[in-house]
Amino acid sequence: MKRRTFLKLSAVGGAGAALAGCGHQAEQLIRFIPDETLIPGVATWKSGVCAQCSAGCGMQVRVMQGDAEVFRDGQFGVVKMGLAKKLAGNPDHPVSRGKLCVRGEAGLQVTFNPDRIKHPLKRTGLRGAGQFTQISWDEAVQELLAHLQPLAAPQAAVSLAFLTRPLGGQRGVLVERFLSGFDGARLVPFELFDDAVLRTANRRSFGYEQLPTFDLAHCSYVISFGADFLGTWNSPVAQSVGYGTLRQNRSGIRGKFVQVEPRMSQTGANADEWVAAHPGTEGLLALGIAHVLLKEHFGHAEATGSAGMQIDGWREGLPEYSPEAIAWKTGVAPETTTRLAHEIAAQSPALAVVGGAPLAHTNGMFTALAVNALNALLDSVGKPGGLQFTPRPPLSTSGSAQDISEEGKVDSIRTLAQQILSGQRPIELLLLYEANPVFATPPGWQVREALEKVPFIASFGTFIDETSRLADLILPDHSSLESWIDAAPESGAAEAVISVAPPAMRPLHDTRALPDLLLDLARRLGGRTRQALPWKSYEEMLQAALAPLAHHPGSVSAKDSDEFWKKVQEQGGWWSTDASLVPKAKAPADSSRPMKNQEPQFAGPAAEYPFYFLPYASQPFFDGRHANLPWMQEMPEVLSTGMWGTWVEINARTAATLQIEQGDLLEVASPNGKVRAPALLSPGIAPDVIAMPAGQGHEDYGRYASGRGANPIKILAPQVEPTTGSLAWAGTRVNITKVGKGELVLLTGGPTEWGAEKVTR
Amino acid sequence: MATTSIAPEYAIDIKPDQIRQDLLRPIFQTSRRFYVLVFFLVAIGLPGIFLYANQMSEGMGVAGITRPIFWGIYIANFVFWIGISHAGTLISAILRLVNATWRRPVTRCAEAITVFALAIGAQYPIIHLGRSWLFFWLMPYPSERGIWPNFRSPLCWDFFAISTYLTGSTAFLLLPIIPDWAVVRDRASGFRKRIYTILALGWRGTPREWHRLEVAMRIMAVAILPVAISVHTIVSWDFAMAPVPMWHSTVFGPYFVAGAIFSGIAALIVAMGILRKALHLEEYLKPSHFSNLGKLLLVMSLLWVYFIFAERLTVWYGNQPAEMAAFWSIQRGRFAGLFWTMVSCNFLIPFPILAIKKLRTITGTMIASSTVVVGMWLERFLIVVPPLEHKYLPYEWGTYHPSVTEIGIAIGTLCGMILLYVLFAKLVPIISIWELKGGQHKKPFAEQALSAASRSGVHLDSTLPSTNS
Amino acid sequence: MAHRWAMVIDLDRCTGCETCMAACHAENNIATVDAKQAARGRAMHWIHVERYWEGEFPNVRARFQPVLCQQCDAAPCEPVCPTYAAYHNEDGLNAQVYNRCIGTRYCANACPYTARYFNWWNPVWDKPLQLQLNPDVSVREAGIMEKCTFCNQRIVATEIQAKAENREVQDGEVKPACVQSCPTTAMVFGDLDDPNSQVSRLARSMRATTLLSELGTNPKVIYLERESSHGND
Amino acid sequence: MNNAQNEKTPGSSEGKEKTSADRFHRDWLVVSIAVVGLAVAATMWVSAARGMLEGQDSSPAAGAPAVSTPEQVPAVFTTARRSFFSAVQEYFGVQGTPVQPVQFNHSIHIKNGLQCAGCHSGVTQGPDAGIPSVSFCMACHQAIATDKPEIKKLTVYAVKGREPPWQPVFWFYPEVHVRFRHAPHIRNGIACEQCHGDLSKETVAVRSKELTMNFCLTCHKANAVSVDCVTCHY
Repeated sequence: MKRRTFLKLSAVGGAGAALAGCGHQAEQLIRFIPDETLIPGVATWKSGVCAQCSAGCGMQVRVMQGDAEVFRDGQFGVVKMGLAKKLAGNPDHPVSRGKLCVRGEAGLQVTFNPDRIKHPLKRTGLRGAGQFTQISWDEAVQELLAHLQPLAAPQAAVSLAFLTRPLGGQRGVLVERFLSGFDGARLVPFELFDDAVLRTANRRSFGYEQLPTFDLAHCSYVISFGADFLGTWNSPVAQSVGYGTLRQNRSGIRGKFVQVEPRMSQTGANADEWVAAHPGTEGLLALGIAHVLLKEHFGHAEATGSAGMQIDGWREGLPEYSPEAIAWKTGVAPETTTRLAHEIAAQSPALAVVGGAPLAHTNGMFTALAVNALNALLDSVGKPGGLQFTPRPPLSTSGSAQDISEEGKVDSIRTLAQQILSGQRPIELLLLYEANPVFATPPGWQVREALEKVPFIASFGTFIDETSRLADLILPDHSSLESWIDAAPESGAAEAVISVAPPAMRPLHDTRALPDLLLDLARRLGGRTRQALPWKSYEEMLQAALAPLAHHPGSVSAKDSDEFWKKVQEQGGWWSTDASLVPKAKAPADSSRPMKNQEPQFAGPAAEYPFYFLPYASQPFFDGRHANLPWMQEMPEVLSTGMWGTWVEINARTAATLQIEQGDLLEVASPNGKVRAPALLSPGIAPDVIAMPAGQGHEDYGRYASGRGANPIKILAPQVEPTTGSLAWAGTRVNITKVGKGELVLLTGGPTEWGAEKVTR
Repeated sequence: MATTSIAPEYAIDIKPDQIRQDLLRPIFQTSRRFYVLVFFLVAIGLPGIFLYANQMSEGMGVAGITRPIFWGIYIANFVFWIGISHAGTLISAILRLVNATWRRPVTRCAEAITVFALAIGAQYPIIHLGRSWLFFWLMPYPSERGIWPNFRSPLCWDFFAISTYLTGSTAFLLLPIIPDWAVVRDRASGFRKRIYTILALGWRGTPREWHRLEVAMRIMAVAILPVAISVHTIVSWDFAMAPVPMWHSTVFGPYFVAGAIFSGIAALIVAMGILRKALHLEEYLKPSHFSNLGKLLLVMSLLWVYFIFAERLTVWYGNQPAEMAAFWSIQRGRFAGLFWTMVSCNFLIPFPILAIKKLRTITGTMIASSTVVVGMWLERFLIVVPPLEHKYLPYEWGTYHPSVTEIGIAIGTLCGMILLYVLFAKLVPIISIWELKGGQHKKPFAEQALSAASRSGVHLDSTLPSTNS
Repeated sequence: MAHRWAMVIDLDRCTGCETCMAACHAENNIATVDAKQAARGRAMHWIHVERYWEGEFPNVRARFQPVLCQQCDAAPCEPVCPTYAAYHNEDGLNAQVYNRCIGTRYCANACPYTARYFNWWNPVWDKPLQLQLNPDVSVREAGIMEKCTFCNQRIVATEIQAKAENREVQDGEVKPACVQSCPTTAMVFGDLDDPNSQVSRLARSMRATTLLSELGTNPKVIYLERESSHGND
Repeated sequence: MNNAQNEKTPGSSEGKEKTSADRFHRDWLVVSIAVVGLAVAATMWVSAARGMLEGQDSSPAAGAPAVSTPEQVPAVFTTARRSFFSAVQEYFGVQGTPVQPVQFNHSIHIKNGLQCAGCHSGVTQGPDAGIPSVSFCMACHQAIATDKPEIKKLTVYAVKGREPPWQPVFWFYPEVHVRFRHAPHIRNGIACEQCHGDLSKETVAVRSKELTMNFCLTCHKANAVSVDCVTCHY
C-alpha cells in the first residue's frame, strides 16, 4: 500500500497521462526539443535481440512516441521520444521464429525499471554499505583509467579480472580483445546454471564443444533426462516452437515425449509419461535403455563412434546395466525401462535430451556421456529429427566466448575466489558486468570474501545487486533496447545465425553502452589494447565483423557492403543454411579412457539429512536475474501457481506423514546452512525430494526483489563436478522442520489436494 | 365499514385525555436519555460515513471483497434490510384487510420500520458500487448519449421495485399520521405549532376527510401487498438470475419473501418491546399483542425451515460437482459454524419458545425475535458468500474475510436505522391515537370522527351524514 | 462487414510457458498489484494458465488450460449489467465499455469462468515503468471491471487499415498479443464466419470442445483436447 | 456526408445546442452530488488529514509555474486524481480555458495558405494530429516576422532548446476512455473545421465546439459509420 499513499482520489477515474496527458505534472515540466521526429501515435516495429538469456532470440520492438521525464544537461524535464512498447519475436529469425518466452516478453521492464542505475556512481560509504554518490562520466572514466594504466604496462606484476555473465557474440570478442592488452588478465564468465558439463561431454562424444540443437519438429520420440527444455534450459523458444509441431499438425504423427526427473518441471508436466528416477541415476537409466537396445541388436555398438567409446563396457553391450541391475538404484521398474527401450526402437527418429539437474551432480559427466552414447546408438546425431550443432557464421573476428576458453585465459569464479583468498594471483582490479556470483554461489566458495579483498572493483551493470553493491565505481551500461546489440546463438537453429540490431530507442538515463565505453578506454590506453580494438564505435566493429558474410549465400543479398549492413539491421541479423558453414567436428578428446559408472555424491549424511535438495531454475526468474521485474514477480510459476515469493515443494504424502500442511513455514537445513520458506504440497515430486525455485531471496536487488523469499543457493554444499569444476547444485541433502506458519502467495485459491481438482466440463 | 367488537384482552380502557397524554408525552417533553441516546448513535454511526468516503477515495480495495467473491457483506446487508422492511407495511396491510382489530397499537411502529429499513437498505447497492458517484446511471433518464439502463438487468428491476415500495410505504405510513399531527398541532404552541400545522396539511377532521382517509388506507393496503411481495422476489432474483452454483434456484423467490416477512416480524417485535419500555406503553402494547405476533413468527419460522430444507435437499440430491463444493463448505466446511448458528437462531431456539404458550411471554418473544434477527442476517451472508467462493473452476476459488470498512459501514447503517426510528418516535405519536380511540368504543365510525374532531377543537356544523352503523 | 472473432487453443501444444500472460500484460496495460494484494487474490491476469493435477505420485500428470474471457455468444455477464457496460457487439465480442462501468461487479459474479477482473485500487506504476504503457489501450481506474478484449485495439487498427486499402481483413491478419507470442502456436485467432479460416477448420476438429459447455454459454474460445500417445488419461 | 456537413455548420450554433443538451445531462449529476455530498465532505477531511490536498489545484490550463526538479513530480504514475478538487472538475467535465505560452495566430497562417496538415502532420497518418516542434516553426520564423513579440518569445524557446508548453485545446478526460484516431476521419473527407471550428476566424485556438459524445454520434449516424461502443471506447 505504501506505494499509493501519496494520493488517492479514485473519484472519477483515470489519468492516462501518458495517453491523454492533460493537466498533469508532466505538462508543467520543461519540454525539451526532441532530437528525432516521430509520427505521434503511430507504431513502428524495429528489429532487436533479446538479452534476457544467452539464447540470442531475434526480436521485434514496437516503438511509439511518448513523453519521457529525463535529465538533459543538468535539467529535469520532458522530451518526446520513441519508446519501446512491446516485444515480439522476429518471424524471420531462425531461433525465435516470431516467438518469445515469458522472460523475453518482460525485457521491457528492464529498460523501464525504476531501479536502474541512472548515472555513474562512486562509492562513498564502506564497501558493501551501498552508499554511492553521483559523479560525471569524465570523472568516472578518468578514475577507471587511473586503475587500468598501471596494469596495461607489459609484464605488470598484478593483474585484472573481468567477471561477467557469459557473453556471446561480439561483446564477448570485444571484452576478450580488451583483456588481451593486459598480461595475465582473466576472463571470468559466470552463470549459475551453466552447461559446461554438457559442452565438455559433447566435445568428448561428438567433437563439438557447444550445446546441441534439437530438431523436435521432425522427431517422433523424445526422452528427456531432467532437461527443462520447454521452460528454462538451452534455447527454450526454439525448442517450444519445435515441440508444437512434435505434438500436432504432422498428418497422423504425434510424437511421444517421456520426461525423466524426480520433480515434475513445467516441461515434465507436458510429457506423456513422467518417470521419477532417483536423482543422479538418469545416466544409469539411459544406459539401461541402451542395454536393452544393444541386446536386441537395435543399432551397433561399433557404429556409435567415440560417443559409445566413452562408456565402459559399451562394446560388450553394457553387461552391468541390465534393467534389473539398475532398477534398485534408479527406482525405475525393469519392465518400464524395457518398455521405454522398445518404444524408442519402434519409433524413429527418436531423440534423447539431457540437461539441468542430472548434470549438476558429481557424476554429471557420466550422465551426459551416457545419454550422448544413447543418442549415438539411436543414430540421432546430425540427422533430421535428431540433435544437431549450430554452425558458426564466419566472422572476421573470432566467434564467441567459448572459443576464448581454448586460450586458457578463462577462470571459473571458484578458482578466482580461491586464488584471491590464497593470494596466488594478486587481482588489483576487478571489472564486473551483469554477473551476480555473490547471490548465486554457495557460501562455501567464499566469493563475497574474495571480492572484498580486491582493492578496486568497477561495475558496468545496469542494477545494484549483491555483487555490484561491492563495487567502488559504477559505470552503468545502456539497456539492451538502448544499445547496439548482437548475439551468435550457440544453439536453437540448424543454420548459422548472427543476430544484430541497432538501438530501438534512445537512452533514458545518463548511461553509456559498455562496448563503446571499452573502445573509448582502449583508445585512451593506447598500446596493445588500442591495436586489439581499432574501431571507433561498436557499430563499426560489428559492421567489420559481419563484412565477410556479404560474400556468403545467406538471408541478405546486397550489392555493396553498405546496403548489406543496412539490410542486416532491418532484418535483425544474418543467417544462412549454406552447407559450407557447417563446422567439422574437432578430434574427440581423450576417448581412450572410457568412463565407469559413478555414484552421485551428496553432501550430508542420509540419516541426518533424509531429503535430496533440488533447487531449480524458476520459470519467471531463471537464476534470479529477473526477480527485479514486477511482471515476473507477479507471474505465477505455472505448476505451483506461486507468486511474489519462494516455497518449499514437498510431496503431499510425505508432508502428511510429517503433519506438514500447505503454507506451514519450513526450515530447510543442509550441512551448509538454513533457509525458511512456506511449504507447498505437490503430487508432482518424489517423496524423498525437496525442491525450491531459485531466484528469490535477494538482499539487495531493487524494490521488487529485495528481502523477498529465500535463496536456496545459500544452503548448497560447495560440491563440484570434478572434470569441469562447475557447481553440482543438485548434490546436497537437507532436512526439514516445521517452524510455524508462512505466507504463501498463490494464484489459485482452489484445493491443494489434487484429488478434488478436476476441470468440470 | 362495520366496526367490530373488541376482545377483552385487547380492550384499552383509558380516558382519552390519558391516551393523549401518554402518547404525546415524547413529543412535548424531551428526556435527557433521548439526547444521550442520539449522541451515542451519531458517535457510533459517523465512522461509517468516513469509511465510506475513504472507500470512494481509495477504491473498493479497502473492503474485504476480492476475486472471485465480488459481493460480500454489503449485499448481505442490502438483502437483510430489505427483508426487515417487510415488517410493517406487509403485516399492517394484511391485518388491516382482515380487520384484525388488535393491530391498532402495532401498525404504526411496524410501518415506520418498513420505511426506514428500506431507506437504509437502498443505500447498500450504492455503497457497494465501484464508482458510487455514477449510481444515477441506474435510473432511466434521457441523456445526450441516448443510452438507457439495461432493463434486462435485475439490478435495474431492483431500482424500480425498491423506489416504488419506498414511495408506497411512505404514503402508507404518512396518511394515517395526518390526524394525529392535527392533534399535536392543536396541543402545540409556538415553533412546534408552526411545524405541525404544515405537517397536518390543514386536517380538520370533517367526515369527508375521515371517509377519504379510510378509503385511501384500504386502497393502499390492497396495493402495497403485491409491491411488497415483488420487491423481495426481485431481490432474490439478483441471485437466482446469475448462473452461480446454489444461486441459480427457482425456490429463491418465495424463499426470500418468507425469510423477509420472518425477519420483519422479528424486528417489529424487538422494536415494540423496546418502545414499550422506553415510552412506558405497557398499557397499550399488551402481552397479547406480543403473543399474537409470536404466533405469526412461529408460523414463519416453520415456513423458513421448510424452505431451507427444500432448497438444500434438492441441491444435495442433485449432487452437481460445482454445487456440492459450495454446499459442503456450508454444511461442514468453513461456514458450518455460521450455518448451524443460523439454524439454531432461526428455529431451534425460537421454535420452543414460541410454540409453548407459557413461554410466549413478552420476554420470550423478545428473546426469540432477537435471535431470529441475528439468524436471518447470517442466512443472507451464507446465501451471498459461500457460493461465490466456490464457482465452477476450482482453480479460481478464493476466500473472503470482511474488512474493517465493511463492518464499520454495517454498524454505521444500523445506528442510522435506530437513529431514524428514535427521531420518528420523538416527532410522531408512535401509536396511532385516532385509530386507538376508534377501536376503543363500539361507536359508528362517523361519530368517532365527530368526537375526534370536536375534541380536537374543530367546530363542525351539526348536520352529520348518518354514515353506516 | 461483421466478423465473428474466435480463438482456438490446442491443449496438446500448450506447454504452460505463460508467455501469453506476459504478452498480455505488456499489450493491455494490466497493472501489477503488490504481494499483499496478490495474496488476497487481486492479481490481474486477463489470460492465465490454469493447472489441474491428475492422478497421484508416481502416475501423476498436470493439465494446463489457458483461461481467458471466453467471449461467449450467450454470455451471462451481459444481461446482468444495468448500464450496458458489458454488451455484445456486432463482431460478436463481449465488449466491456470502461467509461460506462459503474462497478456493480454483477457481471463478474455471473461469469462462470471468473474471467473478469476488477480494479480494486487505482493502478500504480513506479516511474518510469509507465513509459511502457500502450497508448492504444486505456488505463483503467479504480472501480472499473475489465477483462480480455481479444485485443480489440488490434482488431480496430487492422480493420481501419484494411478499409484504407479498401480490402477485407485477411485470415490471420489480426493477432491478439497472446496468439502472437505463443511459442508452440497453441493459439489461433480468426473469424468463425469465414468457413475457410484456420479457426473454422480447427473448430471442426474431433478434439474441439469448450469450457463448461454444459452451461450453454457458447464460448468463442474453443479448446482442442490434449491427446495421449498411450492409454493413461 | 453532405447532410452531415449541413447539420454541422456554422459551428457556433452547433455548440450552443450541444451545451444545452449537456445542461440536461448535468442536471442529473447535480442530483447525484446531493447524495454523495456528505461522503464527499468527509473525503475532503480524510484526504486533508492525509495531507493529500497539498500543492495541487491543477486544472489543465491553470498555467501553473513550471516545476523543474524530479522531487516535485510524483514518483509513481497512477490513475488516482491528484486532488479532490481535480476529481470534481473531471466529474463535471470542466475543461478550463487553456493559456498558451505563445499567442499562436492560426488565421494568419491559414491566410498565408498553410494547410492544417502542414504543421499538424500526424493527422493524416496516425491517431494524433500532433503539435509541431519549435524547431519546425523556426524553419520559417528565423526569417519571417522575426520582429513580432510573439515570434521573439518563440525564438527564446528555440534558442534555449525548449518546447513551448503548449496547452491542449481539444482533449478528453482519461475517464471517458476514448481512443480517437484522426487519420480515418481525414481519409473519409471529414473537414478539420467540422470538429475544430473555423480556425481561419480564430487567432489562438479556442474550444469552439463541445466534443460531446452526442456530437460524435450525430455525425457517425448521419454517415452510417459504426456506433458500436468499442469502436471508440477501449
